[in-house]
Amino acid sequence: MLAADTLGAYGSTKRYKSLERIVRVNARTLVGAGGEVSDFQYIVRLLDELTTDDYRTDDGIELGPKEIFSYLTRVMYNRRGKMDPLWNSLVVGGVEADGTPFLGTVGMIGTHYEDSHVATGFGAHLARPLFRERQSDAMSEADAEALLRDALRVCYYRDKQSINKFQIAKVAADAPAAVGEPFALETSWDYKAFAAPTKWAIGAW
Amino acid sequence: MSGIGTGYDLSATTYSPDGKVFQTDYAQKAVDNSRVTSVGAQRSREAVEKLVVSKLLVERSSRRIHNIDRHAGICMAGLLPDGRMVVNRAADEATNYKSFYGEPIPGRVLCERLASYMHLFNLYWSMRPYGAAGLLATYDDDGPALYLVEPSGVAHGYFGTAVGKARQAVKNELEKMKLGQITCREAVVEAAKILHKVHEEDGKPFEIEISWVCDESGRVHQKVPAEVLAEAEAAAKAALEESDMED
Amino acid sequence: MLVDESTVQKITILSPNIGMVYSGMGPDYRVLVRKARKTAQQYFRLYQEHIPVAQLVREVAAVMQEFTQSGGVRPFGVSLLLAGFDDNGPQLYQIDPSGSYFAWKASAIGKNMNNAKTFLEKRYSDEVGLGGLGGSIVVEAAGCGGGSSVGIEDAIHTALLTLKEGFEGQVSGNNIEVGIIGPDRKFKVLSAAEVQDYLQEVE
Amino acid sequence: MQADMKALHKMFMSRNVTYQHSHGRPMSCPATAQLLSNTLYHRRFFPFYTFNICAGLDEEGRGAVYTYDAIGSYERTGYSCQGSGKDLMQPVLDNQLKAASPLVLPPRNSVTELPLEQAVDLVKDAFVSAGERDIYTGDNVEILIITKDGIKREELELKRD
Amino acid sequence: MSIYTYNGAAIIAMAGKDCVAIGSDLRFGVQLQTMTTDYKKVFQIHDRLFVGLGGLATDAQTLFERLVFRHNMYKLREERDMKASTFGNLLSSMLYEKRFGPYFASPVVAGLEPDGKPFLCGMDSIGALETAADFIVTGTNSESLFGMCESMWRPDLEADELFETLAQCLLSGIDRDALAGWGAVVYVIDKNKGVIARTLKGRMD
Amino acid sequence: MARIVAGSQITDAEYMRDISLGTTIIAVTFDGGVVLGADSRTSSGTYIANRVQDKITPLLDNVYLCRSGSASDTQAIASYVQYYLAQHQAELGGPVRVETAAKLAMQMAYGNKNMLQAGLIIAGHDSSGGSVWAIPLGGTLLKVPYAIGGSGSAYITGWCDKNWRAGFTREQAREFVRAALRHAMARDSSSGGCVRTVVIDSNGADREFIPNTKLPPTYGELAAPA
Amino acid sequence: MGSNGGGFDFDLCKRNALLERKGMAPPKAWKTGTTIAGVVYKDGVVLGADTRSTSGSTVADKNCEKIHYIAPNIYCCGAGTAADTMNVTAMISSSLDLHRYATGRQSRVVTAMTMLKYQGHVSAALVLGGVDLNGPHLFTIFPHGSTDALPYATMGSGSLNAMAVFEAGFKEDMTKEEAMALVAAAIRSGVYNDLGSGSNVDLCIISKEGVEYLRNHEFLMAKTYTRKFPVTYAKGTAPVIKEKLIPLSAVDVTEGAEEAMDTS
Repeated sequence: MLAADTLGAYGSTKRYKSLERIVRVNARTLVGAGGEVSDFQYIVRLLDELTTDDYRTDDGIELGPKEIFSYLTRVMYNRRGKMDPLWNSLVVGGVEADGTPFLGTVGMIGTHYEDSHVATGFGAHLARPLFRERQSDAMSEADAEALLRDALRVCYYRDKQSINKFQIAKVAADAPAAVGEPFALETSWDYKAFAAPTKWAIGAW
Repeated sequence: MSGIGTGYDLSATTYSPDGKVFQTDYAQKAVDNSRVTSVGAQRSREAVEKLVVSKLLVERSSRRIHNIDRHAGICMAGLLPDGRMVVNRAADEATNYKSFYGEPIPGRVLCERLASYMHLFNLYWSMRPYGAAGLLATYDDDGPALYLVEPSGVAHGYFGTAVGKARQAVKNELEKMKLGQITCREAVVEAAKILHKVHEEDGKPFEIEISWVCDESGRVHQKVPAEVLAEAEAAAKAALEESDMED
Repeated sequence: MLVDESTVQKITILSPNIGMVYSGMGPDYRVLVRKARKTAQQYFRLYQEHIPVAQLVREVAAVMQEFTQSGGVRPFGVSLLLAGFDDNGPQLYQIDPSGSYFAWKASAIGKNMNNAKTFLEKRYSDEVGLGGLGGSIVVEAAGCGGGSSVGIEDAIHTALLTLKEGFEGQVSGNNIEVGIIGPDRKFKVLSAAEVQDYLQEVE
Repeated sequence: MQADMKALHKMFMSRNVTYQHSHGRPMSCPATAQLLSNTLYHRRFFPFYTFNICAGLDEEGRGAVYTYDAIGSYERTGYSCQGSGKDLMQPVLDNQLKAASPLVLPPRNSVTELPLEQAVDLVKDAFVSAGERDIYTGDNVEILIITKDGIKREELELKRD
Repeated sequence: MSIYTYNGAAIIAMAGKDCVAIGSDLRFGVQLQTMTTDYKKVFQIHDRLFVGLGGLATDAQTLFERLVFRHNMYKLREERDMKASTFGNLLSSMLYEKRFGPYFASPVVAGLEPDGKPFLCGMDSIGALETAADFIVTGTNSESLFGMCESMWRPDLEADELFETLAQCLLSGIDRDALAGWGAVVYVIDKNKGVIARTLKGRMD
Repeated sequence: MARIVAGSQITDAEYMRDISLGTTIIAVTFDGGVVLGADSRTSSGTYIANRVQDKITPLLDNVYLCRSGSASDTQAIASYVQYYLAQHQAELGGPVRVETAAKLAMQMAYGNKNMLQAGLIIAGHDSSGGSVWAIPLGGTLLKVPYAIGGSGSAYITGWCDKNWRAGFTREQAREFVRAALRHAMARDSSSGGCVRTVVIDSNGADREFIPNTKLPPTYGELAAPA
Repeated sequence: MGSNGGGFDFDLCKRNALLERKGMAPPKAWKTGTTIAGVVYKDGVVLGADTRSTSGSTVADKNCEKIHYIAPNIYCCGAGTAADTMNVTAMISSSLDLHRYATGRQSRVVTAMTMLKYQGHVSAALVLGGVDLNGPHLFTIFPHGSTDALPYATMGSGSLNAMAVFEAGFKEDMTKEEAMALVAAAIRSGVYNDLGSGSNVDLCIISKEGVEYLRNHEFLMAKTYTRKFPVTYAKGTAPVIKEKLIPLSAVDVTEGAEEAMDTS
């Protein structure tokens, strides 16, 4: 299960607000990305070539998340080797042919690892603490989604470049990869202290 | 066709006195004699029947219809290796076009590129023309289309055509059909019927392979789903029994 | 006497473990209090340890001495009694305008300090309790300290009795202030009510 | 750098397979060590950002440890340590495995003769000490014990702060 | 070269049962050249208090002189020796006083409190005080000293055992430090036995 | 004096950088008073240090200040101005004119122009009615019918020009301020959180706090469930 | 007494600048990588901090104190340069002492905050918490001098990790226990996720009734392995060349001589 907001920030301007940052590569694999959108689009084109090849051979065998993950790692690592990195951090999620779930992440300098929870950019600081506490491989889909929503809400609160418009994409052994419709989260701003932070402390800010 | 022994048929760069390029004709011969008869019909569907060379052959393993891109497929008749070369070329054309223009290659353009590619082999003595012809089925913004690309480099769009051994018989059948009106599914059944009918005489076992690209398949070129194929074959066999009883 | 006696505060705290009282000119005293408190803070800032009584007395005395030898200034018109408790136990010091200071077991300064002192000498015995500091509104202050066995109660009684000796008019919780410090090293100024209770005990 | 490290591992896996194809047996430890040295030197002017140690049994089945710098110079030693915690662990190993000072008689050469159990114990203690003081060391230690009858894998948890 | 490695030093202080030990290497060098080999970096303030000063030698010496001055003044005024903890605070204040133009020295204080309890503390160049119950190290290669102490130290070591442990840590730590060595000196302060000073033989390289 | 190099050792980790009020601030006059408005986001780098900051600071009962730019600079200026104005008010024995407060702030900003990064808008109500004074970075002082400031103002300059009309009523002015802030916050990542407004007129100042959830969504956004 | 009474002394600045120009980089001051956090609950404030201070990538102090006393009812957690946080809070604490003596009243949190606002130079990021007559307060003070008033706040390199826990778990008017649990969780989140924070969790609960300073409230993890074959060195293994017993200097305290004094 992957999640991302739908903001394409242009410097400090929230310029494009319906940018799909999670892409369905094939029935078993999803790729999400943060960072430079132009580079990400290039990556999507690469992946399209891969899947079209798959399609053309039409032998019933499709690239699984593990292969795509290793392919993307090589792409990122080699571009870094040429001192012209793709300025992205990628998350690859999917299910293998035998149904076992796969989740991995690749950084712009080629750092890559698999784990039962990953997060890029601000998520690494804000989301992973929550994941470390509450994630378990045996958790139900509903709990997983709730955890993701909490993490997204924290990112929305504290990350300048985020908007309250997110997408969650899922893939499971019994359900082909699908990217959900954008949705908004309920947020809380109505603490009394927020309304008048310095009511009882004249001279403070 | 009697260029044999006249010395005019040794290279694609020599004309016979009556203006023929025998190498090209021979290539076309290769296609005509292939034991594969492929049928394209209703502008966007193709079916092919293959003579089973021997019982030892694993069913469905010898492929005749290949995908080129999501919206385009091609069925090769004639020499198999030559055919594969053409398929690969078609695939490269499709990929290049997409990476350059960012959108799938239109049928027209693909057909034209394939035709000129094959035609190339008819110009130099060091090359022999392709002994294969391709039935190209595509579905793009301009709608579904069916093309036949021949070794000579000639290519035309068709409502329905056939190539290979029983091509003439199949064409006759096709002309009888009102190709414009029938739906995709009906077209599959018709194609199966024709192929069965055509094969009825020599009684050799054969296999048929059908693929389509149409609205029902979401404009994606793919093998006709198993149940549709089975249904079509069953209908075809039934039709044969009736015709046996008639005459 | 229209003075609201409760606002007059002669005993001040210099640092958690040292208190001071004076007799003489109030404003001069205030200056010295401020300087003494600053010195105490500086010492604490440096050593993270509260300033020993002796050191503070030395510093205050030095200041007062300076004002007797520098141009353009007059000496401070106050005598001070400082009581405190540190690693060397309870201590009571007296500082005079000359800057000279001495450690006392018990002492009195102010208008009739002589009879107060003789009174103390009669009353005082080594076993009298820990440092106690009495001050009265009238320019009269008395203090007694030293010894350890008997306890702080006696020290307070002695101090109150000394004050009563030379006090014109009725002593009460408002016109007498008492400041005490014991082994807990926390200098406390007694409230008017507490002083009143001790006065009853002494009657 | 983790990417370089994984790239090296990947490269070695494949080289080992091709080696096996052409030689009919897996690469020996000295051979691997030499290959690592060449690989590192190959990128002399854009080095792999990795700390490297190669360990295994040499042809005669005796323990071998090779230690490297970033661009491939290597030597065979009795013991070695690398990484951000290197300075922390190095003296501990010296102390236990090398004579406190060269003047001590009888001289002890560099190949350590600690029994297996004590060697593992020393390694674990070195890692725990490094974990205490180096902020980049922690979470988990993977220990591989290579003997003639195979490779045994042990794990040791470390503080996760 | 950082200022800290201009001269080179290695100092360790360790606490045991009712005893503390402090030791330093003996090298006085300027960058890579060794000038003398009997330069003690540990000084005695009074018989229950030692201070070790690493870093830039000139600052260390000046600081030591000032410390002795301040301690003597204190003793004259208060007629008692300064408690180890008080001395630590004094040193920290003196360093912080020069916050914007600091001494390049990193001190280690080791001593016994009046009640015999061991006291150890160390600081950075601007007086960030760190008290520890086990050990304090400083020097050009403090990491190797840390490593040694971390694995060798055990609580409640008797005086002799404490000396041996500290000696081993110092010698092995020094061996891995190019700028420190040439033997070492170790002082062991014991509540009842007083102070024993021992000079150690080390590699002279 | 040698440049003090103490700062060089301290790495500029994300949270150590000076806190910036990315900010959108706005003040509008209407007949009978003024309305001030601001967002509530302060950030250091891309991290939101405080999502509910109050950027409209009272200088006097009848004069408020909108702060944008560096948080520490504007807070320092605000406290100085408050201090001098309090003294001035005591001296005058009566209410201080908004213009005076603005002038004072300008002296502060202009006097230290190369050390400060502060965009201020001062607005208030006095005997001469409501007035708005803008003090951009350099310390210029301009009396204006309405003023917008902060990084978010760039996005709503056009919108404000189009929708501003003289002679707003109190409610129209407040609605104008709310809408302007909303659009700025929609596009500027340095502005966000909730909207704070203050209306000042003859009978004093009235504060309003609009939580983020109550702000209707703009183009491309989704309405947040309550 | 201090040479200049607690002020700063700039004598060495010129020399240090010269050394720096010669390429002699100044040594790195100890930083408290740090996760500090504070939360306001129903009748008070809970502050929390980790206990690791680092010098570069090495842990300098495994159990340092980051919650500093300011006043009986005000405490302050510090992140940034270790020496700065320690001394800045001590200076303000001592001036507040003097202030309390002068006013005879309890110090206000706002006063402490205003005094702690340094305009740069000193790199200390503080979370200041306390309870005064106006109730519980929580402020953050950034190195450049800007302050915020918040119901929950975090600072330090682990602030993002801690804030994540706060944003997910904060509720208004929590009980003391809930607040303590939340702050401890936030600090733990910093300890586990941030390299600069580690070791234990200190908590400090301030309410009208008083202060509970729970040093090492949570001792998270001890060493995970102790040696099976500890190395012990018999007496005399170290190569000793010279040994000298330094006698304890006899402490001679001269009794104060009785002097004649005129007590005029």
